[in-house]
Amino acid sequence: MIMNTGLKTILFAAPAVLGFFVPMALGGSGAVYAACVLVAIFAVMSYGLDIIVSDLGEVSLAHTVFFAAGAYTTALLSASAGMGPILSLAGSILVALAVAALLGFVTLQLREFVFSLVTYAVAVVAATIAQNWSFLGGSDGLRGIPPFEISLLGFSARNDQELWPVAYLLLLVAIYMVSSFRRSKLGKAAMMVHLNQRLAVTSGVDPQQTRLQVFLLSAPITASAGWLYAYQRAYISADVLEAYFLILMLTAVVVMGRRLLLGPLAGVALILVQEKFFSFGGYVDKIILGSVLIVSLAFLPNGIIGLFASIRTLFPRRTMPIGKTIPERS
Amino acid sequence: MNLTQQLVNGIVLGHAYALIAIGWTVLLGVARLVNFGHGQMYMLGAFVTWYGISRLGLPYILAIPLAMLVGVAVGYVMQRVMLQLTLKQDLVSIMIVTLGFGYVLHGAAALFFGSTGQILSTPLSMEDVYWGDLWFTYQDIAIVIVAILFFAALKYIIDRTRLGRLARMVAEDPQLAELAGINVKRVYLGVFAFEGAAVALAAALVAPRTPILTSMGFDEVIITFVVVVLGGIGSVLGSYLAGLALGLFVAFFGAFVSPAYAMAAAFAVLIAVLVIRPGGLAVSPGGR
Amino acid sequence: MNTRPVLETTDLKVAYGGNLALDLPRIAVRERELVGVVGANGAGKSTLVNSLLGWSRGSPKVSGKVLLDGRDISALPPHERVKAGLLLIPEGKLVFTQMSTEENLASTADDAPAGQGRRRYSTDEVYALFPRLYERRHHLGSQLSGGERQMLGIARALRLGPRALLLDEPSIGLAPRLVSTVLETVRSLVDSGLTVLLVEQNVHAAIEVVDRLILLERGRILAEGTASEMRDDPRIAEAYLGAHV
Amino acid sequence: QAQQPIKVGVIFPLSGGAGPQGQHVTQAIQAMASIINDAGGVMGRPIQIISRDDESTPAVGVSRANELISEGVSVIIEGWNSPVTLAMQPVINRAGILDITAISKADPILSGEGNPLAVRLNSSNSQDGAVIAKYIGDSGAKRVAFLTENDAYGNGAQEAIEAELKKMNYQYEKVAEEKFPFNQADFRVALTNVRAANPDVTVAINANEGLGMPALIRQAKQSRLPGKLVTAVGTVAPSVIQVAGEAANGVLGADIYFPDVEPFASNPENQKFVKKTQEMFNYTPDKYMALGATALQVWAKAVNELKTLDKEPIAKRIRGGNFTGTVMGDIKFAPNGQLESNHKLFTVEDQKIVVRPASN
Amino acid sequence: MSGVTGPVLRVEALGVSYGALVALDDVTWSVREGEILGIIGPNGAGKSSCYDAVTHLVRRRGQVFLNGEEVTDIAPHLLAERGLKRAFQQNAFFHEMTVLENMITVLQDRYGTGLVATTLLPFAEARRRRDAVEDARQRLMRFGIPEAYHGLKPTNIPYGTQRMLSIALAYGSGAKALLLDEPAAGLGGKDMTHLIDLLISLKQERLALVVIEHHMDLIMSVADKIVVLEQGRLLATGTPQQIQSDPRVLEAYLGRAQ
Ligand SMILES: Nc1ncnc2c1ncn2[C@@H]1O[C@H](COP(=O)(O)OP(=O)(O)OP(=O)(O)O)[C@@H](O)[C@H]1O
Ligand SMILES: Nc1ncnc2c1ncn2[C@@H]1O[C@H](COP(=O)(O)OP(=O)(O)OP(=O)(O)O)[C@@H](O)[C@H]1O
Ligand SMILES: [Mg+2]
Ligand SMILES: [Mg+2]
Repeated sequence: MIMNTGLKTILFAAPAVLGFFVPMALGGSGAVYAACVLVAIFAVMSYGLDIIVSDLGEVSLAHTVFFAAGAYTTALLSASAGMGPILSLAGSILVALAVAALLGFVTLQLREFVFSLVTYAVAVVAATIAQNWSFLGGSDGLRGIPPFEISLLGFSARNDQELWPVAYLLLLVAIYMVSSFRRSKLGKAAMMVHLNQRLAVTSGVDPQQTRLQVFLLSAPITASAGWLYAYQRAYISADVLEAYFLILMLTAVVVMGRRLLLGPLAGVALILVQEKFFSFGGYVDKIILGSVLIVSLAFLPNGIIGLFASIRTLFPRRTMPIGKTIPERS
Repeated sequence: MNLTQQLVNGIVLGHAYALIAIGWTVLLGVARLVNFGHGQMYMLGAFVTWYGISRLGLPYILAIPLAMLVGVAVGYVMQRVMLQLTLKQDLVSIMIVTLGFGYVLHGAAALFFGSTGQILSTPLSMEDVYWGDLWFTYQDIAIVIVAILFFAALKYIIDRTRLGRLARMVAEDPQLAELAGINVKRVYLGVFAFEGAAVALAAALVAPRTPILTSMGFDEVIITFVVVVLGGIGSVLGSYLAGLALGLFVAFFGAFVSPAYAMAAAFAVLIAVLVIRPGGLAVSPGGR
Repeated sequence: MNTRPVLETTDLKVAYGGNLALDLPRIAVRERELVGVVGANGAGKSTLVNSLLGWSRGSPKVSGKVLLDGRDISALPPHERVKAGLLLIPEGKLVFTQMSTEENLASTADDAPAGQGRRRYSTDEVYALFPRLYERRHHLGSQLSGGERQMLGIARALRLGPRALLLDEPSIGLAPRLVSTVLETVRSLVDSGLTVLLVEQNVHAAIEVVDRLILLERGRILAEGTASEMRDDPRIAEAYLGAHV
Repeated sequence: QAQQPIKVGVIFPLSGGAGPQGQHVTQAIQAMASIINDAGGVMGRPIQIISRDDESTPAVGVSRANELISEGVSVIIEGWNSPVTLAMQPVINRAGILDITAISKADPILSGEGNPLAVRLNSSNSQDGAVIAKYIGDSGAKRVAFLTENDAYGNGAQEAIEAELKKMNYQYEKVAEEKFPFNQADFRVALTNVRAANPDVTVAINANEGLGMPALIRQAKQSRLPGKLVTAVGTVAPSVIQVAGEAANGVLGADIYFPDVEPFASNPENQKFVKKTQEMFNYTPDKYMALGATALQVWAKAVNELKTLDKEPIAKRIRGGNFTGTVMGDIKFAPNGQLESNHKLFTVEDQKIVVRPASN
Repeated sequence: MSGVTGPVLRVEALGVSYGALVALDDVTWSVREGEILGIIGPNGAGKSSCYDAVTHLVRRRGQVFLNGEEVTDIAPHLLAERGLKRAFQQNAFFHEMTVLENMITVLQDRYGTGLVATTLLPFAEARRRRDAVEDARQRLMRFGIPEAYHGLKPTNIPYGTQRMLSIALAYGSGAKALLLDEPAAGLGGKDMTHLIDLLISLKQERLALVVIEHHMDLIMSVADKIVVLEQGRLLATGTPQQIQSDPRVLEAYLGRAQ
C-alpha cells in the first residue's frame, strides 16, 4: 500500500515536472509560448467551473463574472494603485470571494435550469455594469496594466516566454486544489448533495452550506486565471464577460469526458490549438466547435478520452477506487 | 410621454416573447428537456422565411409552413442525435449539446445565407395602422392573435388530452412510461419536432419586426429562458403571463427609465423573484 | 379450458455484463392460470419478468424467445409488447408522482384493443377494487403513501386491458390485511379470465392463491409444481421458513 | 532576396455582425496592395497581405495579433471595434511592430498608453461632433433629441456634438435623450418617447450598421417621427441604406469620403483604387474601405521614402506628417497620429447618397 | 432526566398536515437504548410522515427530544450529526456511484479529511481513505451485502440487497437512534434471517431502533414495544402480546389474517 502511494506520487510528479518543458519541446517560438500561457490561464479558469459542473452537478453560467472579477481587480490595483502581482492576486481572490458569497447566497435554493438562468442573469447584469461604469473603464475598458514584476524576488516577465513559469505554477496549483477538493470531505459532500439531496441531509450534510463552500472554492480558482490574464493581455474590457469565455470554459469542462482531473486542461488545449493553428475562419470554426461538443457528448459516452482507452490511466477517474483496486481478501 | 403607445408596444413585445418561448415551455415543462440552440433555431426560422419569400418567391403564407418544416427537421435531427442522453436524462450534457447545435446552426446559416443584415418584409409588416396617436402594424396584430390562440390550444392539449398526458408521463419517468405502452422515443422526437416548428412559427411572425442577421438568436434564447423560468417551469399559462409581463416591463422601464438598462433590470427583477419564490411565479411557495 | 399457453418462453438467457443472471429452458403460463415465481433475493425473479417484456432499468443482454398467444414477440420493443397485451407492474417505482391518481389511471396506451381474453377495467371498477384510491383521486402520486402507490400501480395495469399480467412483488409495502386482499383480487382476476405470472417473496401468502409455483435459485428453476405439490416440498419449506421466522 | 515579399498583417472582423464590413475593408487593402505591387512594391519587394478574423472579440483579436507577429509581419493594419483595437495595441507594441488603426474610434486609442506611436485614420468623435453641430445650428432647429448607443463611442459622439453646440453658443432645448445597448434592434419604445417630445431634429448615433442603424431608420419612419433624422458621422454606409430600403430616404448624414464626389471623383489615385476594387471584388468602395486602403498606402509611401521597415522612424514620419497623392487626396496627420479629415453632409435620396453642396 | 435510563428518542404530540389533510395528529412515543419500537398501521396511516416529522423534513407540530435534550428546532443534517439516522421507505442511493463508493461516502464524517488538511497533508488523507475503504467493506458485509455486489451500481443489485444497502447507508458511521421504514419489504429467505440478526445485533449495541413494518411475524418477534397508528392518530401502544390481542388493532389493521 505504501509502495502504491509512493508510486502514485511519482506518477503524478513526473508529468508535472515534464509539463514545464512542453513549450520548449514544441520549438519554443513566441507563438508557442503565447499559446501555452493562454492554455494554462484558460485551463485554470475552467477548473473553477469544473468543480461546479462535475461535482455539484450544476451548470453555472456566471463563472465569467469570477474571471472578470479577477481581471478587473488586477487591472485596477496594478494600473491605478500601483500594486504588485502578489497584492493584486490577494485582492482578486478577496473580490471573487465576496462575489461568490453573494451569488452563492442568492442561488442557495435554486437548482438545475433555474440555477443556470439566474447565474446567467448575473453574468448579463455584470456585463452591463462593466460596460457602463466608468470606474471600470466603461466600454473602453482599463488600460495601462504594467508588466508582471515581483521586485521582491527580482522576477519580471515582459513577454509570454517569461510569463510561462508563473502560468504553469498557477496551473499546477489549480489542478492540485481540484484534486484535493475531490478527495476531501467537502468534495464528497458536494457529490452527495448532487446525487441525492435527501440522503445527503440524513447523512448529516448541509446542502446549502456545501453549495456555498464549493462556490467559495471555485470562485478564487477562476479569478486567479483572470488575474494572470490581466497581466498577459495588459488590457481588460467588458469582453471578458462575453459568451466566448463562457463557451470556452463549458466546452473544456465536458469535451474530454466529464470528471477527469486533466480533462479541462486537455479540453482547453484542444480548443485553442484548433483555433490558433487549424482555423478555417470564424464560421467553420463554430461548426467545428459545435460538432466536437455534440459528438463528444452524444456519441462518446466517455468523452474524447474514451476513444483512447489506453492512455486513460493517465486521467484518473474522479471518483473513489472501485472494485478492482481493492486488494483481494484472503 | 405617450403611455398608451407604450402599452401597445409592451403588449406586442410581450406576446412576441411568449410566442418565442412557447416551444421551450413545452420542452422544459412537458419533457424536462432544454434547448440552448433555441435562439439559433429562431434565427434559422427567420432566414428560411426570408429565403422563401425573397429568393423562392413564395407567398408569406407558404413561407411560414416551409420554415416550420425546416424547424421540424432540425428539431428531429437534434433529438435523434441526443436520444441516448435524453433517455439517460443527462441534463448537463443536453444543455451543452444543444449549445453545440446552436453553434453549428449559426455557422452553417452564416455560410449559406451570408452575414449581412436582411429585412424580412411580409404583407402584414408593410401595413402600418395609425389610430390617432397610436401606431402598430398588422404584423403586430397577427403576433398577438397567434400567440393567444397558440397558448390556449397548448394549455388545452397538455392539461386535457391524452397527448399531453403522454408527454408528461415520459417527462417524469421514461422507463415507467414504456410500461404504459408509450413509445418513448417517438414522444421525445415529437416534442423536439414541435419545438422546432413552434420556434420557426414564432420567427416567421416576430422576425419581420426588425432586420435579421445570422448572428442573432442570443437575445431570443435569454428572453425565452426568463419567460419559461419566471412563469414556473412547465406552466403554459405561467409562461404566457410571464412573457406578457416581461414585455410590459421592458416597455415601461424603457419609457420611464432607459431602454439601455431594460434587460439588466428585468434580470434583476427575475433574480429577486426567484430568490423569494424559487419555483417561479406560477408555483405556490413550498408546494410540491 | 384451453390449454395452449398464453405466455411462453424458451431458452431465455439474461446476462448482466459477464454474469448469467437467468437461464431457463422453458416456462409456460396457460390461459386463466396464476403461476407464482418464488425464490430468494437475487434469484432472478425480477430479471425474469422484466426480460419477458424486454424492459430493464439496467442494460442486460437477453436471448431466447417470448411467445404471446403463440406469436413471437421477442423482437418487439417493450411498448409494443404492452400494446400486444403483456403488462408488467415492476417493483420499486410504480406511479407517476407528478400526476394525480385520476390521471395516473387515465388510459394511455393507444386504444388497447379488447377481445381475445382482454378486458379493460373502467375507472369505476378499479375504484371499487381499491376504495382508498377513490379517496385519494385528486392527490398527486408523490403525496400517496407507500401502500397507496402499490395499489395505484396495480390499478394502472388493469386499466390497460391486460392479456397477461406480470406482477413483481405486489405485496411489498402493503398492510397484512391488504396483502391478502390484493392476492385474492389477483386470484379473482384470473378466475374472470386473466393470465398472471406473479413474483412473490411472501411464499406464505402466495401459495394460498396460485395454481402452480416455480422456485428459482441463482437464475435456474429449482423446483416446479402445482400449489398443493409444492406446499410440502422441503425446498419451499426452507424459503418459507425464512419468511416466517 | 529582392523577391522576398514583405508581409503586412490585416485584422478585422470577417464573421459575425460586422463581418461583411470587415471583409470589405480587407478586400480594399488587398486591392491597394495589388496597386502598390503593380507599381513596384515597397523597397522593391512585393507586399503580401496576411488577413485574420478577430470575430469582434478582443481575446480572439489578441491571439490573431500574436499569430501575425510570429509570422513576421512588418506592420499590422487593424481595428473595427475599439475594444479589440485597445486589446491588441499593447501586444503589437511590445512586439515592436508598427500598428495602424484604420477604423476604431475610441479616444484612448491615441492616448499613448497602449501604443505610444499610434496612428489612426478614421475621424475622431470630436472631429465628427462639429459637423453635426454646425448642421443643427444652420438649420435653426430648437428642439433636439438624441438616440444614442450607450457605450464609449455613442456617449462620446453625443458629448462632442453638445460641446460644439455650446461652443457655438447655440440656444436649443434637449427634448429627449434615449440610450440603448449596442445590439438593440427594436427601437419602438425609445422612439415612442422621442416622438412624444416632438423634436425638430433627432440625432441617431448607432454604430451597429448591420442591424441597429437600418432598424432605427425604418422604425423611425414607420412611427412617423416628426422632424429631421440626422445620423452621426459615418454610421450610414451604402450597406445600411440597402437594408433600410425606402425608409432611408430623407435621412441626413455626414461622412469623410465618397467615391464619386469631388474632390475624390477627379483624384486619379482614387479612380485607380475604385477601378481596382470593382475589378477585383465587383464592389464600389465606401469610406471604410478607402480608409483601409489609405492606411496601407500611407505606410508604403513612408517606407519607400525612408527605405526602412523599422517601426519607430515610420511612425514618426506618419505622425504629424503630410502625404500627397493618396486615395483620400493630400492628407495630414496630427502629431498624435490622427488623420485630419474633411466632413461633408449628405442626404439620402432615392436610396442614394447625395452630397449637399458645401456650405462652408 | 438521566441519559442512562431515560429514552434516547422521545416525541411528544407530533402532528403533520399536508394542506387540509391531517396526516399525523398528536402522536407521542419514546424509545430507549437497546430497545426496538415497532410502528404498525394501515397504509396511509401516517407512519412515514411520522419519520419525516421526527427528522424535521416536513413542517410539523409537537416536540422531539434526543437524549433528553429538546431538538425540535435543529436542522435535519444536524440531527443526523447527533446520531439520529433514518432510512427511507423508497430506497435512496447515490445513483452514479458503486455500492462501495456509496458506503464510503456516508462514512465521511468519520474518515473524511477537510479541504485544508487534504491540501497540506495528502499522505495522511490517503491513509484515511484506505481505512475508509476497508471499513466500508466490513460494514457492507455486516449488513449482508456480499462482496460481489460492491463494484456494481446500487440499482443493479437485487431488490432485497438494495434494501439492506439502504439500511447500511442510513446507519452510516453509527447512530444513537435509527429509524427504519419497512426494512423487510421485499425481503425473504436468508435475507430475512439476515435482517433479523442484524436488528438484534444493533439492539445489542444499545442502539435505539424504531421500525415501521407490515411484516407481522418479523415485528412481533423482534419488537419490545409497538405503536399502532391509524388515520394519523395513535390507536394503541403496548407489548406485541397486548397489541396482537387488542380488538381495535385486529379490527383496523390485522384483520382476519390473525
Ligand atoms: N441492472 C443490473 N445490472 C447488473 N446485474 C443485475 C442487474 N439487475 C439484476 N442483476 C443481477 O441479476 C441477479 C438477479 O436479480 P433480480 O433482481 O432478478 O433478483 P430478484 O429475484 O428479483 O431479487 P429480489 O427478490 O431481491 O427482488 C442478481 O444477482 C443481480 O445482481
Ligand atoms: N407530501 C404529501 N402531500 C400530501 N399528502 C401526503 C403527502 N405525503 C403523504 N401524504 C398523505 O398522508 C397520509 C399518510 O402518509 P404516510 O406516507 O405517512 O403513510 P404510511 O403510514 O407510511 O403508509 P404506508 O404504509 O402505505 O407507507 C397518506 O394518506 C398520504 O396520502
Ligand atoms: Mg425482484
Ligand atoms: Mg410509509
